[in-house]
Amino acid sequence: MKEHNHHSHQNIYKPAVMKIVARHDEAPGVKTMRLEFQDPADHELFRENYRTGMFGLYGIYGEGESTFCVASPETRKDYIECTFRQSGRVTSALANSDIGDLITFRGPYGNRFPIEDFYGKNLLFIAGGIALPPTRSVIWSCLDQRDKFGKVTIVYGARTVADLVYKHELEEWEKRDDVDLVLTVDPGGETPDWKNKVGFVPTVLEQAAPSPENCVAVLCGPPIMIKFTLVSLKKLGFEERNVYTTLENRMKCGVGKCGRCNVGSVYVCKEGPVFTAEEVSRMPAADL
Amino acid sequence: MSIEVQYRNRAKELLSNGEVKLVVGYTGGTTPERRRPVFISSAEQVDRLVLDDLCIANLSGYLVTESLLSDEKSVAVFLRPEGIRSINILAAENQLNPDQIVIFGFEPAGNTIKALDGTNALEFSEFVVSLSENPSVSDSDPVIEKLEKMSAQERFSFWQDEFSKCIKCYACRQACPMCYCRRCIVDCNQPQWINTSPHTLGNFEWNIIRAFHLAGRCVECGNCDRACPVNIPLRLINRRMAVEARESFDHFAGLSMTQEPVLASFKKDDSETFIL
Amino acid sequence: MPKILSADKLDNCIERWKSSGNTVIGPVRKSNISAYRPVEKASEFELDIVLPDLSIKELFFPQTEPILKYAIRKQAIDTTEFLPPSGKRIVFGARPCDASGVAIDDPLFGWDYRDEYWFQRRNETVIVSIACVKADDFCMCTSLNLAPDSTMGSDILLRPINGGKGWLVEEITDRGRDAFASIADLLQESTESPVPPAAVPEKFNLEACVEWLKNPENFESRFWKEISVRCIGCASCTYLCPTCHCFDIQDEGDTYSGIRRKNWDSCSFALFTMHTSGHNPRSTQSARWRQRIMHKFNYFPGKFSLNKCSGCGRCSRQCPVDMGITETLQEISKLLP
Amino acid sequence: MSEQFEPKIVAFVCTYCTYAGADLAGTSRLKYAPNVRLVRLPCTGRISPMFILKALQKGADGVLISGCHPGDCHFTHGNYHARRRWTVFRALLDFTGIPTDRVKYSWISAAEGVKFAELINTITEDIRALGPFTQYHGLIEETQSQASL
Repeated sequence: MKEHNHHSHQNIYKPAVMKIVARHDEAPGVKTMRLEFQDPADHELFRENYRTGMFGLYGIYGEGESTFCVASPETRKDYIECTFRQSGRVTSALANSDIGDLITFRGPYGNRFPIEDFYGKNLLFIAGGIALPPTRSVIWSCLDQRDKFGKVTIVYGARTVADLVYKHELEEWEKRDDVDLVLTVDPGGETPDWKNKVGFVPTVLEQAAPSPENCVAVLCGPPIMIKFTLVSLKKLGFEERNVYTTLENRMKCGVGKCGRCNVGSVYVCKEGPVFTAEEVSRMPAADL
Repeated sequence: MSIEVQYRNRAKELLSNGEVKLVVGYTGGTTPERRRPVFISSAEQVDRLVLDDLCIANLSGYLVTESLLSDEKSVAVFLRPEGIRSINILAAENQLNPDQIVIFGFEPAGNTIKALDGTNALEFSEFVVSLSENPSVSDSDPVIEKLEKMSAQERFSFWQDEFSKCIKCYACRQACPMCYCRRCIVDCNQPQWINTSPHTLGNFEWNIIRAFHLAGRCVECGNCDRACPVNIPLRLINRRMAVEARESFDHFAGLSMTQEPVLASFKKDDSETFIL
Repeated sequence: MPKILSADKLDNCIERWKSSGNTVIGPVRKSNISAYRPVEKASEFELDIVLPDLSIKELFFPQTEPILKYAIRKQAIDTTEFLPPSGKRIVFGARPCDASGVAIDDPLFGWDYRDEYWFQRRNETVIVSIACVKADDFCMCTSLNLAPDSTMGSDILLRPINGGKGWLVEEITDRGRDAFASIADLLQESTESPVPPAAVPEKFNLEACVEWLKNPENFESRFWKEISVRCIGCASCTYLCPTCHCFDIQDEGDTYSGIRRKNWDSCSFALFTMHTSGHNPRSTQSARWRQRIMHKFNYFPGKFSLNKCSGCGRCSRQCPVDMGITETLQEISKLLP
Repeated sequence: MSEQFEPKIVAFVCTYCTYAGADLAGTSRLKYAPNVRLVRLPCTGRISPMFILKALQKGADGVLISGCHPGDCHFTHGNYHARRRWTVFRALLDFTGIPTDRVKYSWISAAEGVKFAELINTITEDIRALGPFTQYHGLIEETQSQASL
C-alpha cells in the first residue's frame, strides 16, 4: 500500500494554504472546520492522493502544526473537513480562527482504510467521543457508494449528550433505513430527554450483538475504550484481522523523519495511522 | 580502615537492617579515571561502591527523581560538602524530606578524601556554617577576574562565542540538582518566552535565564559545567551569581534547611543604589 | 602506482579547491571545542585527535535550520523558502565513523519523501576521510562491522603514512575521483606503506545483542530500568551522535511574521512524545533509553538494513553519567545464554 | 543633514503607582519626551527578566522599570521582591556584557507626575547619548539567515 505524493513539493515541510469557509461548534471545546485550497495545484495533489484514513498537519504560522485526521470522505474532495478538540497551542489558535482566515495544511499523509476490500461486506463502525471524525470519513466514503456494501451498523458513544459530535449527521443516519445507528452516553451523561442508550460502548455493543459474519469492523476511540471494545468484539466472534483501528501519536514531520511517532518498529505516520487489531496486537503495548 | 571500606560497611548495615532502601553512590566507570553513579539496593552489592578523590559528581539530584521518596523510606547518598548544601536547599524548597536522607559525607583533603561526621543534614549544620565563613577559595577565579576587566562589549563577545556553541541538549539542566521543575520554562510554549532553537540568540536567552533561576541556589558543585558537551564555562556565570547573592544579600546558598530562598524573600532595607 | 598526498601540499590543495568554488571544511578547535568548520589554510586543521567533539552530522543536518519565512497579510500568506547554502564543499579529515554515520541516514531522509535540506548538501559535499591510527577506550566501530579504515560514506579514504608527512590516497567514489583530479599534479607516486589502522577491540557481539533485542519478551525486561536508572535524560548522546536524526519543527515569530525552523530534538526528552492530553507513550527514562537502543539496533535495521550506529563512541565519551551504547550492549551480552 | 537619534524606550510599570504617576503627568499637561512606550503591569513583582531581554532584542534602545516606592506596594511587598531580582539581574546583565546603563529602575508614586516627566526626559537623553543599541543585531541577523553550513 504505497500512495504518497512523491516529489509533490520540492520542500516537504512547506504546507499548502487553506481558507476556512465554514466553522461550527460540535461539542464543548470541539470544533469542525471546512477548508478550501487556495492554490489549485495543491488541490489537484490532494484530489490525486487523498484516501480515507489519511491525516494531515493543520497549522497556523507563528504557533505550529497539529496532527489530526481528515474527517471528510474520499468521495468528497472539493474541500477538507476537520474536527478537533481545543487543547494545546496550535488547536487553540485554530479554534480562535474565523471564517475567511487562512491556515495551513500539510498532507494527506499516511496509509488508508482499504475500502475496496470492504466491498460486499457488512460494516460495523464503532466510535467513542472525539474519535467519530476518522470513523465518519470512512462512513461517508461507504454511504456515498451505499450499494457496494451490505448492512451498515454504527455504534457511537460519548461521555455526555453534549459531547456527541456531528449531531446533525447522527440525525440523518438515524432516519436512514439503510443504516443501523446505536447511540449511547456514559451513565450519568444522559439528559432528561435522552431517548437512546445509556452505558459504555463495549456493553452497548454486546447488547446490539452485530453478527461477525462477512463483517468488517472499524473501531476508533480513546485507548481505554479500544481496549475493552476489542474484548467485546472478540466475544462476538470478530477476528482481529477484520477489525480496523487508527493510532494517534505526537507528530512533527508527518513523513517518517522526525522520529517521535514510533510504536515499536512502526512509524505511525508512514505505516499508519490505520492498522488492523491484529497488527496493533503485535506492537509493544507499553509503547502505545 | 579506609573511608571506602568504612562506608561500604555502613551501607551494608543500613541495607540489611532495612534502614534505607537504596544507597546512591559511585562505582568504577568506563576508564580508570571515571566514576559513575550507582544505585545499590541490596547488601550483597555494596562491594560495587567506590569512594576516592575521583568521585566528584553531586548525586543529590537523583533524590528528587519522581516518586523515589514518596514511599517515605530512607535513601542513603554519598555527598561532598556542596551536595550537603544541595540537600539543605531541596529541603528548604520542600522538594524532599531531609529525614529520609542518610548522608555519607566526604570532602577532598589534598590528593585524597576524608569522611565528614554526621548522617543527617542537621548534623552538618556547623560544618556548613564554617563553609560559609570561608568562601574566599571559590571567589577568585582568574577567568572571572579577566572578564571583569573587560568592557561590556568584550564580555558580550566572549559569551557570544561561548553560547554560540550551545546545542541545547539541556545536559546542564538535567545534571543540576536544583533544576527539578516538572516543566522547565524553556519547555513552556503558551507563551513561549525562550526560543528553543539553538541559535546564539536562543542560547543567550536560555543560559541567562537558567543562571538567573539558579541565583542564590547554586552550590557550585560543577555538575553543569562538567556535563556540558561543548565546554561552555557555566561555572563562571553561576559563581558570579553566588558572589552577588552573598555580597548584596549576605546569602550563602544551602546554609540551612530553613534558609529562605534569596529571590523569594527580602529585607526592607535591601540596598537599592541603582534605583532612580 | 599508489598516490600520496603529502602534508606540505595541503595548503596548495586547499587553495586549488577553493579557487574552483569549494568550501573546505575540516576538524578545527575553536573556543575549547573541536568540530568540522570551514578553513582557509591547513594550519587551522586539528587532525591529530581521535575524533572531533561534534560529529559531522551538523554539516548536513544543522542543529537549527530555517525552513520558511512567513508574513501574514489580510487575505494572503507570503512564504519564502530557505534553502541550504549552495556551493560545493570538501570535508577534509573526516573520521570514517563520521562518514559512515552520514551514509546511514541517507535512506531515512530519502524514505519516500526526500528531505532536500539533507540531499542538497549530500550532493554537493565530497567527504575525504582519514583512516584512524589512534583510538580511545570509547571507540567501537569494529563492534558495528565497521573499521577504523572503513570506506562507507567516504568519497576518498586517506591512509596516514609514517612520520605524519602525508597520506596514501584511496579513491572510493566518482565524486571523490573528480575532486582529486583537480589536484592530481600535487600528488606523488609512492610505494610507501601506510601506518596500520588503530586497533579497536570488539566490545560486544552485535548479532547476539540484536537477537536479544528482537525477542518481544525482552521489551518489558527489568534490564531496561536497571541499565538506565542513572540516565539524567539530557540529549548530549543524541546530539553528538552522527546518526541520530530526530528533529522538531518550531515557529519563531508572531502572528504576522516569523520563521519556521527545523531543530534537533531528542528521544531522551519526556516532551518528545508527550501528547497534548498529557498521555506519554514513553513516560519513563527507561522507556526512552530502550527506544534509543531499539531504534538503533532493531527497528532501523529492520527497515533499512543498516545499523543506526557507526561506533564513534561519542555517546559514552561525553555522557555526564558515563552511560552509553557500549555499556548497554555489553550488559545485554551478559544476559545471553 | 543628520537627524537626531530618537531612542526607543520601553517602560514596564506597575499600574498602581508609576502608571498613575504617568497619568498625572498627562492630566497636569506636563511635557515629556515622546520616546517611551509604557507597558502596564499589575505590579513590579510581575516584571519577569524575560521582558527586559525581549525588549532589548526586539529593538528597544533602553528599558525603564518602575513601580511603587518601598512600603507602598499595593500587594504589600511585590516591589521588595522585584528589587532583589533586579539587583541580581543587573549583575547578570553586566557579567554577560549587556550594558546595564540601558536598563533603568525607578520608584514613582501616583503623586509624582513631575518626577515621571523629568525622569523620562533624563533617561531619554541618557539613552540618546549612548546611541542606538546594536549589540543584538548580529544575533538577530543569524536567526533570520539560512543555516551557515
